[in-house]
Amino acid sequence: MARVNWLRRHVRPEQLRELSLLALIVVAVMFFGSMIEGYYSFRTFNRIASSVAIIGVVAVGQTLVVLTRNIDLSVGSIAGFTAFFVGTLIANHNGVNPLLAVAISIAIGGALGVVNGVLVAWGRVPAVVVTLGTLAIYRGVLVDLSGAKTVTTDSLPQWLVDLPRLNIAPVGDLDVRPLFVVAVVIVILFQFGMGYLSFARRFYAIGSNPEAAQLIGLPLKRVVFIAFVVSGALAGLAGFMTLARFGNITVEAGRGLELNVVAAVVVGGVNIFGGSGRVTGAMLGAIMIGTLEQSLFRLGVSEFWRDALLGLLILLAVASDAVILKRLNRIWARTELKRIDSLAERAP
Amino acid sequence: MNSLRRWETLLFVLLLAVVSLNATESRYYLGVGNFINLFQLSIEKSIVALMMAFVIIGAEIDLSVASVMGLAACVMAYTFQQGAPLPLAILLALAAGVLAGLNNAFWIAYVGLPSLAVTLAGLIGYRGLARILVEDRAIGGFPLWFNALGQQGLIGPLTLSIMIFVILFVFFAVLLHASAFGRLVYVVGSNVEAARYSGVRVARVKTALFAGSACVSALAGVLYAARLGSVRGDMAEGFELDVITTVLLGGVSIFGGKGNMVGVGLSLLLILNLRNGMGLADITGNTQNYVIGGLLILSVLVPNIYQDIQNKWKGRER
Amino acid sequence: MTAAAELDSPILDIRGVAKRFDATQALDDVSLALLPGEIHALLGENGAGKSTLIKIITGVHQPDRGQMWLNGVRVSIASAADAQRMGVAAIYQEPLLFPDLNVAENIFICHRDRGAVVDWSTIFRDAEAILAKLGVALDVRSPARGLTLAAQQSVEIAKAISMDVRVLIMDEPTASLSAHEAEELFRLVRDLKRQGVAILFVSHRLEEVFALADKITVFRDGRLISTHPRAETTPSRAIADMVGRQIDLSRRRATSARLEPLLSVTDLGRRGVFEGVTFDLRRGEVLGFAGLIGAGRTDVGLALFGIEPATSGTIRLRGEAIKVRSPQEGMRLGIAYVSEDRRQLGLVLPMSIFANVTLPALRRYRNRCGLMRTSLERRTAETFRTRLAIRTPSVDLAVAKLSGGNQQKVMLSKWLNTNPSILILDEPTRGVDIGSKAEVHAIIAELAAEGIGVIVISSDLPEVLALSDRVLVMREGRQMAILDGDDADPETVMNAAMGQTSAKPLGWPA
Amino acid sequence: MSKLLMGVAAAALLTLLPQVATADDGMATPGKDVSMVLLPKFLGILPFDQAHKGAEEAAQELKNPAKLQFLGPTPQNSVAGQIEIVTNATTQGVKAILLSNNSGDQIVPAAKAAQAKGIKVVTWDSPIPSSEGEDVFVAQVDFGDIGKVMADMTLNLTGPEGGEFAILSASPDAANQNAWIAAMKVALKDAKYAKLKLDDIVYGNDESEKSYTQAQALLDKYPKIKVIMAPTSVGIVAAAKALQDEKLCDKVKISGLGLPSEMLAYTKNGCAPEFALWSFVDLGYLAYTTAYQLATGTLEAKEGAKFKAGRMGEFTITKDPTRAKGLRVLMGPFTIYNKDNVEAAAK
Repeated sequence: MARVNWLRRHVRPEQLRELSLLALIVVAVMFFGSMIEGYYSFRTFNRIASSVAIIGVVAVGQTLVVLTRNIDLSVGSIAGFTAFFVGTLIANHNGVNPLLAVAISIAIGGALGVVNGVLVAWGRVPAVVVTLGTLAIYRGVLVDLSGAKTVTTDSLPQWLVDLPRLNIAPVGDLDVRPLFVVAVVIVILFQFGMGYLSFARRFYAIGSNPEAAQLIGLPLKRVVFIAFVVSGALAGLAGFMTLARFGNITVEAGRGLELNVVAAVVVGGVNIFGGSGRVTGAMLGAIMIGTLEQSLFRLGVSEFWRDALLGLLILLAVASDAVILKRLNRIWARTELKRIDSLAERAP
Repeated sequence: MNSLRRWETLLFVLLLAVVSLNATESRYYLGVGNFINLFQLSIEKSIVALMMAFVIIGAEIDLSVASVMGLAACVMAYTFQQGAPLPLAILLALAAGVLAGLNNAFWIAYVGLPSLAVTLAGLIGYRGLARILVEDRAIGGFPLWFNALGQQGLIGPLTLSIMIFVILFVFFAVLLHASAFGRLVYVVGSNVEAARYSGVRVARVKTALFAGSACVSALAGVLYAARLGSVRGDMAEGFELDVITTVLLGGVSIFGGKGNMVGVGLSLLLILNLRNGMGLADITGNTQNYVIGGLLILSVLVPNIYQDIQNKWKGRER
Repeated sequence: MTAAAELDSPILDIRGVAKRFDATQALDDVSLALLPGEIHALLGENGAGKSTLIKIITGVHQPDRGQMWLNGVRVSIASAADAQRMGVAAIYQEPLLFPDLNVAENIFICHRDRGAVVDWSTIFRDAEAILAKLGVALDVRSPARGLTLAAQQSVEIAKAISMDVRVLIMDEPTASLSAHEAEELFRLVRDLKRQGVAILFVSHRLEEVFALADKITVFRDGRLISTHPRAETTPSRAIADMVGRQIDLSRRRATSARLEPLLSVTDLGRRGVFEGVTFDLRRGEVLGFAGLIGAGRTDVGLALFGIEPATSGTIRLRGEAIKVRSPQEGMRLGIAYVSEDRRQLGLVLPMSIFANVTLPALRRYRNRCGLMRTSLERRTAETFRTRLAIRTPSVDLAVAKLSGGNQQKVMLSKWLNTNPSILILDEPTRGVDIGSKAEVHAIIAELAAEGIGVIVISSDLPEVLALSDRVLVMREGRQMAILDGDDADPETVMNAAMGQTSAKPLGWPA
Repeated sequence: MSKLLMGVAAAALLTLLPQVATADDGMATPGKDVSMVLLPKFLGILPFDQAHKGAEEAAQELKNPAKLQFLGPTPQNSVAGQIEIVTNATTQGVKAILLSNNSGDQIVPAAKAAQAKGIKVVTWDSPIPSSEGEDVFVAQVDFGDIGKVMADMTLNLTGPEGGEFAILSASPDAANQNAWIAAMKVALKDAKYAKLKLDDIVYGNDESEKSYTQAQALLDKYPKIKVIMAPTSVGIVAAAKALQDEKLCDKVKISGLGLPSEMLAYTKNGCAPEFALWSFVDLGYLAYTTAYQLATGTLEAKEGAKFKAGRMGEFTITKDPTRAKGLRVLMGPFTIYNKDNVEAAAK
């Protein structure tokens, strides 16, 4: 009993959820490690880290959107759009300041997010409909405006081409690459932001109980709008990261990213009904997906098992949220009641 | 009721406008051959849209339809390649579709998960299974009769798919509007709790919706394979967008309980003619895609704005 | 806190406020003054305009006409945020908490002046301080999810206090509370009163109102009918003002001859919800279920009908042991349950009257091909339209367009059409105008006379007493008593329902 | 039996040939109104854009008043999109369709329907595998030769001791890619290449991200790999970038088919010392000229027919030796690029 109490006081069910995901990742890594020769290497780490970086950044924005009981399916198109246009811009003006380029990426993404946000918050069009639509529109506009061109590595300045393999802090053979660092910084920033900023707490409030939020006068529409703008802006940043990582950008860049991102968020324990979930969870979800993506093919099985497993993971994640987490919450609440009762008895 | 009828009138007027615009813009538009093509080029999506209307009226959504199409086609191609006779392979494909649908239904109707999440998992997972089966290959070499069924007219210029579509349209229209099942779909879509409190077996209705949706998608997948004469793992990728757009544009409410087959039929005709007209005007599929995406958003936005204006007007009248 | 001199001038002065929704005049020229340190009760039937007034005061709606003065300054409250800034707070029947936020955050959610960064240690300390002041023991770090209703109400009050509230509106705050919890709440309310807060208290429970309020105002049909200090009015007068006439719900005389029990329930229970329910229901009998909201009466009904099956105990129908595991089984056994929540659980509002009427018995209206025989459906609906006097131009009309009373009759038709031998009515006259109420009562009596066993679950004590042959009283998931015919007087029932033996409930019509 | 018949038919054709040739001498008649559709595999990559340029150049020379429609699907919708465009073009009654086929034989029903309406279907870059529904294929180079060159380049890069290599192709349905791979496999049977071992064939679908990760995957999966052969312009740059980012350019080399302008940096830094390509501008020019002449009747799609293609000189229609049936016009050699000539070509 005492131990349960200790657990209850120090760990929330949501954290338990993240811990079990972490355990699952460890198990998966150990499994792959035992099956694949030379799996435990810095190369594997780098590989997973750089594939996680892009998904992770977008997943942070998606977390905000899902917290408010919405969904943003247009992130892949936003990332592609940004990657292509910023790529073209840099190709034409090689002297563009790197920071300016990043800022432009974020601005383009944010602007596209504004469109989503306005339509959802003020147009009262369901997010699935809006973002399924803009998924097609943004990609379509990109293809039309691009004039059938490709951004290629040779047209980019050297700093950008070298960016992905730049080693920020060499620790032995371990490369700490900038893209991964960006993702980690974003996650930490948002983790603290979501925990400590008054405004950010409203995302939780609104997803938790939208009617109440409306009644006590929380700016419901504004918060939903901002969630979409942030999601768009981070997708824009991810677009820049895509440009840096792959160098060659066709009009297809970022296609299908939204599926990975939504999967990461859901697997990471962000409740699809809104209100609960953390940025770190989404990042863990992204790591799980990245690990699968980068490891399965080395087992010698079809790379497409990844998708089948991913579908299964989403199902299990949502089911465990709906069934197990609810039960855990009840157990937690019950012990809480008992504690209050005993307090009340002691102090009549 | 009134506003619904108004929506269909609007669709009809739009359809007339598109048809007359097409007829004046392109002299190739009015012709039997073109009309057959116009249907034939999107016939699989049209078939899937019919059942999607049921799902959305039932206040659910099925994002996995395109992946089920791909899965069914791949199961057929794979088993055929492994030596199964084609009719058997087709049956297995349909069975795979039904299984996929039952899997969706289990999680949605019996575990109570949101259909958006479950069918998103299906969208990813079923596609994965399809690609595991055929990987990066293209499987073809089906018997000639099979390809002919997909490509040539069966009665006059009417292909098998078009005839299946017409039969299904009539069947589904009757099913939705005149049958007990159709009534239950509306009831479940309007107020699922009231349905439960009235002794409606909600889980069964939902199971029927998702199994039906997947079964029809599987059939569409096989027809698609017949039309193309070969099968690839990425077949029909992204079709769900067009299918859902068609249904929503047809006046079916994304919140369930509202909509009818006339609207869906009109919206199908509108989209097909629009696409065809743009194609004939040398506007590429890409531009068509985003016009359709825009239509999807507008089909929900416009009624909302209309309602706002109406409310404001009423407020002033007071 | 408040200087004595200010005590006479109102904090909130409402002058000639009116509001219209479509065809209904929800509020018509209402003037009301709330004084500091005063508890002002608001009475009225459903639809009398109480909630509209509350929504106007809290900035959810804007009045069409009229003025509001706060501390002698004319104000317009354009939004809920405005209301909060002016020190106007509201507590509703259902606490408006955020289940995923912790208790402390819930308390301070409306504070916009606590800075952009949440200082958790301060916020926890402050929350603990406020709760300590209220004498409530709660872990401020735990999320609101899983708190009992009473605990949630405490958080709501703490929230109001934290904002330095000057006007507190309480909309049926005790509806879901046990007697003990309600008493705790009143203690907090009286504390606030002493601190000079003006309190607007809305309740349907006359006994609470007369125990607590300093002034009592009655609304009817959007108009203010009367305002009296408590000492100058009586419960029966207040009721008369509410309904517009003295009502006489004459007691239905129990038919004496009793047949064998139709339904025998022994020690019925559902884990964690209710337990130990034992009763017999005979043919032609009306059995009343009395108790406070949340006492578990509805849950017994749901268990009998199979929506939330019982987990223990036995049910016998005409002597045979049965299990009801789903509504379908319940219906097959001839049990019908008419839900308390017409709009959410009872009717499919956008659909036609006839479609609603035939819904539970859909099978009977199917031809061999599975197609609906709509002409037969219409005929059935027409029969009930005549029989129950449903006022509608056509049975094709959407149910949403009917008035509450007629909707209730459609619900009754729907279930009578399944030819039940046992009819469970949950709050059959909630939100129904007084005329239709009498009609519904007459129908219930008629059905019993036809030999149907009827269970009436109602929070309206006079109604239960008037209708029932016997009354079963529940409290906190337990059966407290079954009172036979003449034994069932208001005092006994209320005592059983509140778990008290001594304190005589206040304010019931003599 | 069929061979014999074909031989007879070919002989018969040969006897007819002089008359055809003299009828209009294979010279284009400029200024005729010939509406045409140029249909690439999909929109958005450079080579197809270059082909478009070449076709426009030819259109100007031939003073064709009808505008050339450059219509293509998006990559993810390539098959259905190509079919739709061919079908719509048929309805519009254009005179010729210039198709770079990405749909395998799935395009056949649509192409046949076009021919039935008298439309000339000229494939370029990538043919219809069964050659049904196709008048003639304008081949950039001999597919058998590409196979040999790919084998040669691989051996050059591994050195005489040989080693493991893998192929990174575009899409599994691209007829040209498959033909080249098949030809390379045939070539590998030669004792000269006995020490080369083909590990795997993977597909990047002409998406640079997919190609990039596929290349990485190859590096992980086959630690002893020495060469990645990517006969696709999208795949080769993506693979080169992956190699560079992995800092493995000294151990593993990239080769294949690529555009000099895109490959310049990698050739110079040694990641991709050697690769090959032909001119897509010329290919577009030749395909256009061929289709124009077929549509105006100055040329017939028959084996042995000769025609003049403007600045590119004279060409002959022959049987396509790389397919069971079908005719082709062979454009001509490709260039092998290395650090000596790549810079000049990139300009």
